[in-house]
Amino acid sequence: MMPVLAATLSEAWIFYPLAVLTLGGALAMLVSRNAVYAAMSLVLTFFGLAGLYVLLAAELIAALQIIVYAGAIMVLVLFVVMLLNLGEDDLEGPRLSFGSALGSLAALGLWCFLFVVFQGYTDGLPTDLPEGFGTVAGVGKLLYTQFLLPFEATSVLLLSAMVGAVVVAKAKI
Amino acid sequence: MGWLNAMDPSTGLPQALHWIILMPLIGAVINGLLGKRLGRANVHLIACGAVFASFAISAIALWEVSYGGSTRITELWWHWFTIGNIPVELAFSVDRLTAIMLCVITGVGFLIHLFSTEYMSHDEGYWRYFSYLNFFIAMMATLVLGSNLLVMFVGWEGVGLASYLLIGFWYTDDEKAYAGRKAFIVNRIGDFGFLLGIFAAVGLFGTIDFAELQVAASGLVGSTVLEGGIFNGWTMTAAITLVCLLLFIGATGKSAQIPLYVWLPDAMAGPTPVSALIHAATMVTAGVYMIARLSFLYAYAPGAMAVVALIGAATAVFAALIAYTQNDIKKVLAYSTVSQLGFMFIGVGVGAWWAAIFHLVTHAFFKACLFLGAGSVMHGMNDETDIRKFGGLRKEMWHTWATFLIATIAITGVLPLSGFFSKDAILHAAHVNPNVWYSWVPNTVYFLGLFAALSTSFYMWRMFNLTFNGERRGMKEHKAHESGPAMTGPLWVLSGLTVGAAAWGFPFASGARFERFLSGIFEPANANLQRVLQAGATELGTSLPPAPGHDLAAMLPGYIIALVVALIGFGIAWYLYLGPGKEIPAALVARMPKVYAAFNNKFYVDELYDAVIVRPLKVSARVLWQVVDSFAIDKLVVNGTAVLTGWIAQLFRYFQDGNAQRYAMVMAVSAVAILWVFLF
Amino acid sequence: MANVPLAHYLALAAAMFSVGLAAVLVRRNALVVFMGVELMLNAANLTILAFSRTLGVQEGHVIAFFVIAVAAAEAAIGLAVMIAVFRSRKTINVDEVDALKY
Amino acid sequence: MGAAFNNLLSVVTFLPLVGALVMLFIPDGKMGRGIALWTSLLTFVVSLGLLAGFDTASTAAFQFEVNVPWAESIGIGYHIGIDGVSLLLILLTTFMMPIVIYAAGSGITTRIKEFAIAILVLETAMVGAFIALDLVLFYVFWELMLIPMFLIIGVWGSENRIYAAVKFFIYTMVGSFLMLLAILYLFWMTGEGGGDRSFDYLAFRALEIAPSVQVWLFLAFAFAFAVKVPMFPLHTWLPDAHVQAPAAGSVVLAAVMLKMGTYGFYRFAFPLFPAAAFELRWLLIALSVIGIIYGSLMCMAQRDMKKLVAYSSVAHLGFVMLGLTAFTTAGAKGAVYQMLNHGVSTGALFLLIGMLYERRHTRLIGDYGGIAKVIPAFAVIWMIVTLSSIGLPGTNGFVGEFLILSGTFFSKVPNSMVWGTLATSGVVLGAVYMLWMYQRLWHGKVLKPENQKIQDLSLREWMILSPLVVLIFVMGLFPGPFLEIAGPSVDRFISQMEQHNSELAGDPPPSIYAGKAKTADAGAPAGDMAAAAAVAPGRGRLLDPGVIHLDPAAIPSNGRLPRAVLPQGDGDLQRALPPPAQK
Repeated sequence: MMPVLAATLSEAWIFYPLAVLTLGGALAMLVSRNAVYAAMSLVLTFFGLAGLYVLLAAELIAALQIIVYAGAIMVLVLFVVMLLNLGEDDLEGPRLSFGSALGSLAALGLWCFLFVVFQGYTDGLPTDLPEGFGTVAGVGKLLYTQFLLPFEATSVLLLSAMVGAVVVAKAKI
Repeated sequence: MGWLNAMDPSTGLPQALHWIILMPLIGAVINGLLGKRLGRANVHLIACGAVFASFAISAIALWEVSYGGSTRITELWWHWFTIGNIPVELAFSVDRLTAIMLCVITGVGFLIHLFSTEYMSHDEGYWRYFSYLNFFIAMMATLVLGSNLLVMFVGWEGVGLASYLLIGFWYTDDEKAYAGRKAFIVNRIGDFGFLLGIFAAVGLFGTIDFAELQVAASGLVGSTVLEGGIFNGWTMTAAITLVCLLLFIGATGKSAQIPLYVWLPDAMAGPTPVSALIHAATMVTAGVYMIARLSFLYAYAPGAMAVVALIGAATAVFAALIAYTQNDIKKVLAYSTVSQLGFMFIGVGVGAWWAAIFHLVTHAFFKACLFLGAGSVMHGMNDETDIRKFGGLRKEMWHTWATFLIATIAITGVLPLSGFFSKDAILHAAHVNPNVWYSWVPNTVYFLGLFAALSTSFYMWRMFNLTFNGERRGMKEHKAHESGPAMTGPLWVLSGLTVGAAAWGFPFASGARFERFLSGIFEPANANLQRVLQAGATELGTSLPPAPGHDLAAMLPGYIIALVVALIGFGIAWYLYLGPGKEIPAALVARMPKVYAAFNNKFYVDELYDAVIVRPLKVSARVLWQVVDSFAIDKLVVNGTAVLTGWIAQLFRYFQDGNAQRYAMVMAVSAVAILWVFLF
Repeated sequence: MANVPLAHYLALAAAMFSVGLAAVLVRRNALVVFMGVELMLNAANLTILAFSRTLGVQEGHVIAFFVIAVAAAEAAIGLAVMIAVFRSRKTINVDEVDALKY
Repeated sequence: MGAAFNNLLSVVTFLPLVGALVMLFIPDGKMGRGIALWTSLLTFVVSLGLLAGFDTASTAAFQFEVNVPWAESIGIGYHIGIDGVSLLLILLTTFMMPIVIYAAGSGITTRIKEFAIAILVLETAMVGAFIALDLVLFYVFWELMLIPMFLIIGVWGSENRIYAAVKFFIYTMVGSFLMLLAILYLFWMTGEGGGDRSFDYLAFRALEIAPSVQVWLFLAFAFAFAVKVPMFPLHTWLPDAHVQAPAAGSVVLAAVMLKMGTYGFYRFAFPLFPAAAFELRWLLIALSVIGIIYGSLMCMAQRDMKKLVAYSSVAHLGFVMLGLTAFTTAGAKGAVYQMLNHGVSTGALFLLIGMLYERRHTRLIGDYGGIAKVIPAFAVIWMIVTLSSIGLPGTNGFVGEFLILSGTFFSKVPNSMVWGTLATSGVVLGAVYMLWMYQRLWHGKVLKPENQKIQDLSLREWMILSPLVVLIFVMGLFPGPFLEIAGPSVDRFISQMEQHNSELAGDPPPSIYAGKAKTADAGAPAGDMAAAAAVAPGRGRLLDPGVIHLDPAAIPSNGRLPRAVLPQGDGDLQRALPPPAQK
């Protein structure tokens, strides 16, 4: 019976700050006029998420989140930003046009609906979890047994993505 | 002993008739294919030999039907095809009418081949010329030999083609090529009528075979109302009249009668012997032959006969008038041919079938003689045709002069040459012909005929005088040379025939020999005619005049009148062109230039046709093409459809402008909308 | 002890998703659009993990894992495409890259 | 019909396709041309086997019939078979194809292999359309035909080829879609009795369709076929296609493809919907006659000889349609014959134009003139073909036109005489435009210096043309065998039309006999009446060829007719002439 972090100290104290951090980062990304700032704020969001994952007892995913997103992807994004040298004010923020208005409206509406839908799940999270839940060992066992084929497929996917990226991005082969 | 049977005409001919056609046809093919390499001598040897061979067979046939006792020799060559259930056979038959025609065609044809050997000797298209000429003989023989309407039509169109080829013989000259085309197309218009006539005849009698037609058309009653078929509800007379008139359209085309005569004068673009053979002696008489062949039908259609006679008379006068002022020796002869053909149609129109055929034969002789004489003159005057430049040629070309004189006497109808008898037999018949329905027709025709005779006499003597008498007016330095024997020979033979033929025309107590010779052919026609006239008389409550006599006594008054007329014409011509009145023509021309121009320009008939038919046709074609075809149908309807489709496509195009964000927007909004629907 | 209800996790995820969507719909710069997509993916991940935590099943983690992998691949290709596009068009504004063929 | 023959039809049809497949494995064009030529020749030889095996006397609707289920579940069968008409058209196709391919040797210089493949596929498609007795099968071949032709025009054509090719393709497509709808409708109807549905031709023919429905279905079919023919308002694709297509394409188009339309009418549109056909015959006849005259007028306005000949095709096929729609045996036979004639004559004409084009690279009539002096042999052949196309007796054109016109004249169509007369005027117009073109091309002086040094026909061109020229005369003088092959089929076609529309029954009897019967004229001499009697029963006799005398028994070999038959005043003949010579 492993102790869940949530159980040890009050979950709420951790959740709400993280939620604010995450959402704040996201919104900053949405409105920022500077590509680098946008990327950075997104990194912020990702860290927040990682924290939430930990709250959700998903250590492995949390780790991957840090490594892959904050580590790899966002760095890649930053490289691209440099490559295209999009500096200060290079990307004008959300304009007030019919399109943007409609878009934001749609997004808002979507959130409202989802919110309404999720109203029902009021009960708290169960505190007792099976042994090794969400640990590298636990998830790894699943990955290498039940989900072996998709796992391998993923490797192929990544390989082809890599090749594709090289082919597409390269000026001439 | 097959060969012995073949020797006996009565058994041999029924297998040999097709050789009359095949001989010249083979000659034509050989000369056409190999002529270039054969060399002149062989070419005309083959050509003349072929024609002479078919002449020999024709002569045997003539002898057989005259003395051998056969009345009709028939050969079925092969079965061609079948119309519905009516067989069309390539079949030939010879009776006395056919035999006469055959002998004229092949005989005169042979003479003209002979003539051509010298006349055309300097032309590099020598072999082509003889190939065409042989082809013509073959087709003409087919025309007269055919034992049904369709075989006749084969020849009918075949000679048209031959004359097209020969008129346009010197095709590098656009004028001549055009003349050939004009001839073919005008003939085609006639053939159009002929075709319809065949259809109508088939629809009426259910056969195209002459013998069967003759039987089917025997003992008919004009007032009968027909049942069934395409003539449902017509009276017999109406139906037969239609058939006859349609066929007559064909005749007007082939025999150059109003309104389709226009091609013949232009046809003089061909070599002169061709004009002699095709456009004077043989082909142009095809129409007359056709009507004579179907006389038993025409007898039932007094209306049609009246039309034929009137058209003939009108043509005779009209052409004669035009001939007054023509200065081209061949043009004069051409118009005189048209005019003489008019006489023949008068003959068949008033029921004097034999006389028409007789005139056909004599005309073949003297007009061929005249044309060849003209050819000989041109030969001597290096191809000059303007009679105003001639004059006094008698001394230089004695043979030509003599033969030309004989022929001229014959055509102008002066005793005692054949032309006189043949023409007056026609006029006499016109005079005495009792057409109970159209009683005004015969005398109208008669007087028109007399006037035409007068004119003929005038313009022929005018031409003769201008050409042979008096002093040379143009080309003074040029010494005309008399043609060689190959040309003068035929001239003499033809003039001899012109003289001799008179013996057939002399009115003995029992009618002229020629009339009796052909009486067997025209007996059914006369029987039908009598029946029709009788019916008409009883219907109109009149009575038929007594049958006119054929003997000299009956003919004498007519003879005297005709003779006087001919002499008047001669007198005027002598007075104006040899006698004291030399200046009068010029004076007349100066006095009324408009009239002269009208005469000289053939009364602007060609121009009229051009303005009324040819040009409108071309213009309408162009307009139809540009407006209806290119614009209305193609642009508006066809491409219009395509354009419309394009527009519609344009509208839908905006939904896919490639802006991914807009797609996403649409997707998101619709997703929200869907959620809305599902949630509330 | 105060326990955060699942609803809040989900609400948060929904909010993040909406923000991502807004980024995709509103921003013209392909990079930001791309980031929006990433955000949406993460929102999805959050939902998945929250539920798997609730139900106590680990398969959710596996799915999240795959999502991350796909996201990585997508990032690689997407950014490469952006570079290529920029090279040919001198812009990565999505509404200017609207020729369906080049 | 021996079992040996049963698959001959399929062999003839698919042999060219096999050739095309072989072609896929060979490298270069030269070889491809050879393969194509030999394949088509072989096909022709094999198709002669059909001729040998075909039983003209048999009244069986279809011969060489093969009927194997293909897609049973939806009632599609591989049902093939031919009657006389399709046999003739197949022979025409297989006969023309080697000539076309051989002729294309000089005209087609690029992508020879692809061309050879296209043309072989085309042959299979065309023959297939002639043999198909299952509507789906027919439709497949019918559409398959379009693709190679589309390519031939679009790839090897002249300057404006794409427009022409697309126009040709879409034009024909639109038509065939309507037909497809009609076919599907019929397919559903076959199920109505409760039995299982089928696309079979015979099943369709067995249907009892209400006239009101027939009209619509007929129109759908007629539209598809009328475009192909092409009939008057739907003809505008033809000039473009012909002008732009390479010589070989034009020849195939004119010689065979246009016959698809008329054949479609003969095989499908009329027999499937007899009532509708009868209902709308006035329309078809009017359009055909308009086509004849209008097409001829168009020809007079053309400067481009290919366009001229294209429009002349409109006129000629107007004749064919007229003959079919007259619903008389004469007319229908003539129509079938005219299909062959048009194939031979117009095919030859397009070949000649192609040869002239290769010499001077212009199709404008005005660019020539007087060249008969330069290339006489060429001129002669051209003249022969021209004459055959204006239907001069002795050439093939005449027989067809005459049969069609007489058939129209006697048909039961209201005021047939008027239609017949109008159509006959087309004969005159034909002479006008063809000879006019001939004069503009060949007569007069040679004005353009480049025309001075044109080559006359080469041996190769002689080999291409001579079979056609020979055929022109053979078909003109001995139409018997051809018409015999078509005979029973045509009679069946007519009788079928007649039994559905009683008004048509029987070719009209020549009315004279009705007249004679009604009024036995006392005035007529006995001989005449006797002879008339001899003729009246003889109507049946006239059916069998080879007799022309009134009463065979009465005619001795020398062809003298008995006195009774030909009334002759021989009495006074003897008086008029010396007594007969001794024999």
